[in-house]
Amino acid sequence: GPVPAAARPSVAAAANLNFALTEIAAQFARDRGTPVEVVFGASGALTRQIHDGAPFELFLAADEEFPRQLAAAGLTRDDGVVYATGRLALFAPKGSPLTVDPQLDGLARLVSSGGVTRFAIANPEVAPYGQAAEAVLRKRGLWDAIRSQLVLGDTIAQAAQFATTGNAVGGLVAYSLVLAPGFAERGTYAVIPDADHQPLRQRMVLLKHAGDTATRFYAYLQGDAARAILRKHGYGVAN
Amino acid sequence: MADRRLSVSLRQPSPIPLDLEFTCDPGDVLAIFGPSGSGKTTILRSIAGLYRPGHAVVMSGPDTWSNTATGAFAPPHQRAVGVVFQEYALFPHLSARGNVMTALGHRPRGDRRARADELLALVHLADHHDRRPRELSGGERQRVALARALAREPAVLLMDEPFAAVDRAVRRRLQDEIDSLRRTLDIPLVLVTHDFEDVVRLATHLLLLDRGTAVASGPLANLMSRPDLTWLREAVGLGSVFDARVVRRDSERGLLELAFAGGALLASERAIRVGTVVRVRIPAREVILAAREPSGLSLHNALAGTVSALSSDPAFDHVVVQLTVGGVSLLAEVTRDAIARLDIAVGRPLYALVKSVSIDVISSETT
Amino acid sequence: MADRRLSVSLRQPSPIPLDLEFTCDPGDVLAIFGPSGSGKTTILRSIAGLYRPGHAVVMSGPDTWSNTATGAFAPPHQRAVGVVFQEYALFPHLSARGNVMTALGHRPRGDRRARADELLALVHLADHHDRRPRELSGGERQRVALARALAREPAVLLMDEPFAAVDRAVRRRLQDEIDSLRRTLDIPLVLVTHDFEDVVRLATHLLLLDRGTAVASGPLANLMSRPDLTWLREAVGLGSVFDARVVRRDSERGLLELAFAGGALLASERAIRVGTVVRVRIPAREVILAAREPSGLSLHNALAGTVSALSSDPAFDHVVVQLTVGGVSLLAEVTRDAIARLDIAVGRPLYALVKSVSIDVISSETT
Amino acid sequence: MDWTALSVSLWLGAGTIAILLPFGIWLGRLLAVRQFRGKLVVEALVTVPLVLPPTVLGFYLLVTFGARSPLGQAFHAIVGQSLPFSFTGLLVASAIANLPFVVQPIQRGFEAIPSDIRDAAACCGLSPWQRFARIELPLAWPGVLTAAILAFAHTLGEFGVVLMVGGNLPGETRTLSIAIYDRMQAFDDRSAGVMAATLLVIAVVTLMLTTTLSRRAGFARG
Amino acid sequence: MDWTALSVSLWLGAGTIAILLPFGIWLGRLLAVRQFRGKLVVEALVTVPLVLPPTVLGFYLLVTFGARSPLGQAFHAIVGQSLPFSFTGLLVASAIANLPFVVQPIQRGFEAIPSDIRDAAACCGLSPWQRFARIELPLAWPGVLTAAILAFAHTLGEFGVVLMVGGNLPGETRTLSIAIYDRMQAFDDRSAGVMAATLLVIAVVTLMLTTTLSRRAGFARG
Ligand SMILES: Nc1ncnc2c1ncn2[C@@H]1O[C@H](COP(=O)(O)OP(=O)(O)OP(=O)(O)O)[C@@H](O)[C@H]1O
Ligand SMILES: Nc1ncnc2c1ncn2[C@@H]1O[C@H](COP(=O)(O)OP(=O)(O)OP(=O)(O)O)[C@@H](O)[C@H]1O
Ligand SMILES: [Mg+2]
Ligand SMILES: [Mg+2]
Repeated sequence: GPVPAAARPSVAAAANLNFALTEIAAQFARDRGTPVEVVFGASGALTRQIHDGAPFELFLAADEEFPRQLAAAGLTRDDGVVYATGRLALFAPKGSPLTVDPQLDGLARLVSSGGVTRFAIANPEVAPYGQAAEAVLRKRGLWDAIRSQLVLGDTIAQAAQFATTGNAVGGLVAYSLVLAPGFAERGTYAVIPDADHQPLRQRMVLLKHAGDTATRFYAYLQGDAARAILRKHGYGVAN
Repeated sequence: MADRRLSVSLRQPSPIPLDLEFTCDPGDVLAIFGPSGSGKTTILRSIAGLYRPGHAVVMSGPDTWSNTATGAFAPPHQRAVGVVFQEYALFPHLSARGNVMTALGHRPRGDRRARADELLALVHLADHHDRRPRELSGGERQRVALARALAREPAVLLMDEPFAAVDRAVRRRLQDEIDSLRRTLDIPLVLVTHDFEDVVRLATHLLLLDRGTAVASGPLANLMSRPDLTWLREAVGLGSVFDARVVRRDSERGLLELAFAGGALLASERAIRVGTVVRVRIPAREVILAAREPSGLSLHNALAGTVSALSSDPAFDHVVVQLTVGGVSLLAEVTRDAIARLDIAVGRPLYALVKSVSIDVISSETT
Repeated sequence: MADRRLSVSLRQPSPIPLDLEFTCDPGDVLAIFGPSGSGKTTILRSIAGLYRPGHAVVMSGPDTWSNTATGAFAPPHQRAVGVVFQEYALFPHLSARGNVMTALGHRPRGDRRARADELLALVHLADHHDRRPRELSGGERQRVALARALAREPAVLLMDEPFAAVDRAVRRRLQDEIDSLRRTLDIPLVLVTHDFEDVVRLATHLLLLDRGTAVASGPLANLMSRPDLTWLREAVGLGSVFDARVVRRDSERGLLELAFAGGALLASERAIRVGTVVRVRIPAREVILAAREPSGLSLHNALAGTVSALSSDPAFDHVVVQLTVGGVSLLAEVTRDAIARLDIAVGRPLYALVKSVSIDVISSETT
Repeated sequence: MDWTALSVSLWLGAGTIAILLPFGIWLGRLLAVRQFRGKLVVEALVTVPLVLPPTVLGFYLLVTFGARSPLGQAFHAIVGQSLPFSFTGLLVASAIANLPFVVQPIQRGFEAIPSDIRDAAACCGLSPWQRFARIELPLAWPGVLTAAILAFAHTLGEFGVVLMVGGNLPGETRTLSIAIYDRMQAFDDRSAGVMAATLLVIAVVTLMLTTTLSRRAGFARG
Repeated sequence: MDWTALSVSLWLGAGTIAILLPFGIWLGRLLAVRQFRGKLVVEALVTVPLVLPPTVLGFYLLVTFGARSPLGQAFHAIVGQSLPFSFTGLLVASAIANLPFVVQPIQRGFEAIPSDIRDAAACCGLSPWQRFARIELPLAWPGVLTAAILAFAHTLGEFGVVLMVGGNLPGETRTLSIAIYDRMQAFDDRSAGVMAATLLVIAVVTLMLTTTLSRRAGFARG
């Protein structure tokens, strides 16, 4: 069989943390001398895997619901903490007729002129970012008009891909994604005000069998160094 | 006639050596005769366009089917050939009727079924219309293959051992059917067979094949009376074949009176109309030679002739005596001792004694 | 002997009707003879355990292979049978040698290759070891199938038209090989064939089959001289078969002197040791009847006998005369006219005239 | 139970077979019968859609047929509809994703026909087309059936490609697979289970019927 | 380029074939040769793993073999290792997911062997086992080859089941497919492209080699 990894990975994280957490883990390794292995995935899938014995020690979810479920099942040390809040951005790929602004005025104009063919968001049924996007669109009175043009990504990354490939005129995606390396050249964006939707609080929990390194990393994530990195990647962080 | 003649010339040194050339006119039957592995099937496949030898010219009347010199090549389905394959090659997913109907594409759709049933009846399979090949016996399969080849109403009929798997009674009836069909259709027929009866009953011409090379070919009567073809003798048994005309049917005595170039012959009676020209075959080993005309025997035919050739083969202890009876060659196979006792030599006048039952009268007509 | 006797009893009304029963002793050859579709292949398949009729008892010596009454059934691979399949059934992915080696599982691993090559040489395929079936001609395939069946060194040999696709010269040689093998191996051999020569040269016993029913069966000599079997006559041509002993070889005159129960016979010479018991066959249509002993003919044999039976068949214009010559039955086929002319009736003394070359001397021994 | 999604799934399955079988039969037969340079490469390339993760394949298809690509623009200009996020687009994507299941079994089916049967068909005067329809196709049928079964079943279960190219539009590109996945993501295991069970029952019954009918029709080897 | 993931993928592909072929040959032959009640149902059930969306199948497998299930606990008690989130677990899941690709083509392969060849083999005195090894398997080889190719290619590309059951652990359960998917989710199209191309090249070369060697060995019909 294949060579098993020497250092067991211990951290499971929501896919939207891809860039921020990779940087934090590197910083942690430099500061504390112990590496951690981070595995990214859909929060729902990770939750199920933890239920069924996945060997993770720390779980950073994309919302608060999944950690609560694990806590209720008695799999966690405690209820955990909110480590960041996500933010939404309106993104328009290069060459799109959509002009971006925080109040979605450009989008409203485009909708009323019938120029929107497809608009991408994450699936509100399953993804917190999708629910937030729905709330924003409702708030701007665009939901009913745009509903039939929506294409739903399974994850927020997939919704972004619909837009970056130019197959949608634009989309409401995670701010953290828009800040990802190389993303900026693909189009323009505007950050949506936090007040326009329920806060996208992201909670993390230590699992019952968490070891020292995981526990230390959990603490590190609440420290200033980590917060600075999260902030840089477009997350809101409580002071 | 020559407008639908089949002419074939095949040559290649390897992998399957071929070196031969023949023509076959409509109404003629060319039997290809040769040991196992000598290339008989390969010749038929080359005519049908299923095999492409290094050098090949195949013409059906004015149509060029293959010509390696000019590069002309008609694909098999554009050649009007009917083929009985040595190993039948029936369509396993179709019933006997379906197999035959597949070759009836030239007929109007509505007629095909009835015609297929007719052909199956012809090969004595009237009860097996709906059976698939795997539900048929070996001989039954072969007969379906035969019916399928006939169905095509082809310009050339190629048959590769078409009766090998059927019993002798059915075989005789099929031989007769084929013979009369051949006359009606008036097409060239090429027949591969190991069976001498097929040759005698059907063939007008013979091609003797050995390792891909035609060692002898020509009209059957010529070849059958050539005393030098000991190879042929070993393979098929020697005999004389010639034509005769039916002069009288004597039902009371159970005899058939025939006239041939060398005189009269009494054969045992068969239901053949007077005046019909039939083929007569007399096996050499059934001919008795006598110095003078005998009496008090059960036999009827004593033909006066002159010894025209003698041939003996060290591999055999028999001597073949060729007697000319009124221009017709008659062969007799006797022991060396008989040669000595009767003092047989070229030029000696002798009687050839032949039993009526020894005379094979071959006719497709049965009144 | 009876310890390895094959005994078979098969009965079912449908779908393939069967109603027969026979035994075959080691060293004997039972030929099954019957029209196409009469059930011959089905019988062989039942013996091999490949087909299971409604009622079947198959015993090989003391071993019960099938017994529907007790439910006993040995699967095919546990029956020591060698089978030549009518349509060969060669393994397409193996060379000729590989096909034969597959049946040599009972031999030590190291011997198999050499033994396979030996068997291929026996069937005259020494040059074709490495060819796959599709690269062989029809007759070559059939011979591989034969070699494969022999390879098994079975307790029972079943052959379904094993020579149908080979030419007559090879066929004769193969018949001789099989005949001597049969004696050496000393096993029962069941042979399905349409060819009378196979029967004459190989069979000791005959089973005549019609629509699954044994219409006659018994030792060859008995059946061949029964004048009532007109069906057999149509199929194979009638003849007398009996044993004789070689008394002298006269190389100078090219003759072989034989002694049989009815007296002496002169046949044409063959390389057979003096003292050997051979089988003699005389085709009925080659026997001439004479009222008195003739002279000045090329023939040597005039056997004095008495007419013991006469039979004529309305379907044929010939009459079959049975002559008893010193206890042996001799059949002659003559016209009705000859009956009248010679005044032939039961009890009449007559001479049977037979050419030396008309006497088939069958022997597996060739000194 | 999302009946609309079920209907999209079934239409997609049927449509995929309708597109793929003719093409698969053409290509499979070609690979079986003809010898040509590069045949080995074609055989290997046909399996490529299987080697890529479905989502990745979907992404590449999205790029290839997308609004930005010349191919996508040409299609839009001609048909007046874009391929991504439409049922037509799903069909195209599904056909590409299922290609490997179809070509290989059909190729084996045609390869198994003995050459003397082909020869006999030609000598019966059948044109290449008649030969194909009356002799070769019926004899290769078991392979075609396998191809159809695998492609149909796989289309019902396909998810990654469909989601990526289709965009999960209810009634248009949301298949039952996606609906099941969504319910499961939403921790609604009950609905997911019901839908999965429905899908399975429908699939099993369809496959049993197909096999039985196909055998009844006697298409298999005599 | 994630070489570790590539090695996991290749091991997984090889391992899946090693497990599945013997089983598929056994079952495919059984379905081809024997007639029994419920055969039709078995044939249809075999395709079930194909009908479910991979993630859903993966989820059900996770539940079935997971820490909470009696089966998972029993396995853990005996082997001292749990199936999910281990390479062994991946192998089991992959074998189940690939079952449909293997059984159907192999079944067709065995069905295509003429019954008189089987008969002849028995009459040569070959025991059922020898018959199988020397006659039937070589003749059914084209079907087995198709099965192997489809299963291998699909294992390389499989993603949903693997991710769900395996959990993306580097060096143990992260296959190249997952790595590609990860890179793509991270908008790192370049790395994703490089890895996808590597996977394709390896797959195509492997398939070409397999096909060629198999034909050389002359396993196909004479
Ligand atoms: N599967 C089957 N179902 C029904 N009838 C069959 C089946 N197989 C063979 N038969 C019939 O059984 C009869 C006997 O067949 P069998 O093969 O034993 O004949 P055979 O004597 O060997 O003939 P041949 O000399 O033509 O080979 C034939 O009429 C044939 O049509
Ligand atoms: N594919 C092939 N490659 C090489 N040699 C072949 C191939 N097919 C046939 N042969 C050889 O060619 C020769 C002629 O074969 P062909 O089938 O024409 O013989 P045949 O005269 O019909 O024999 P038979 O009477 O046994 O059917 C045989 O020696 C055979 O072994
Ligand atoms: Mg031949
Ligand atoms: Mg038979």
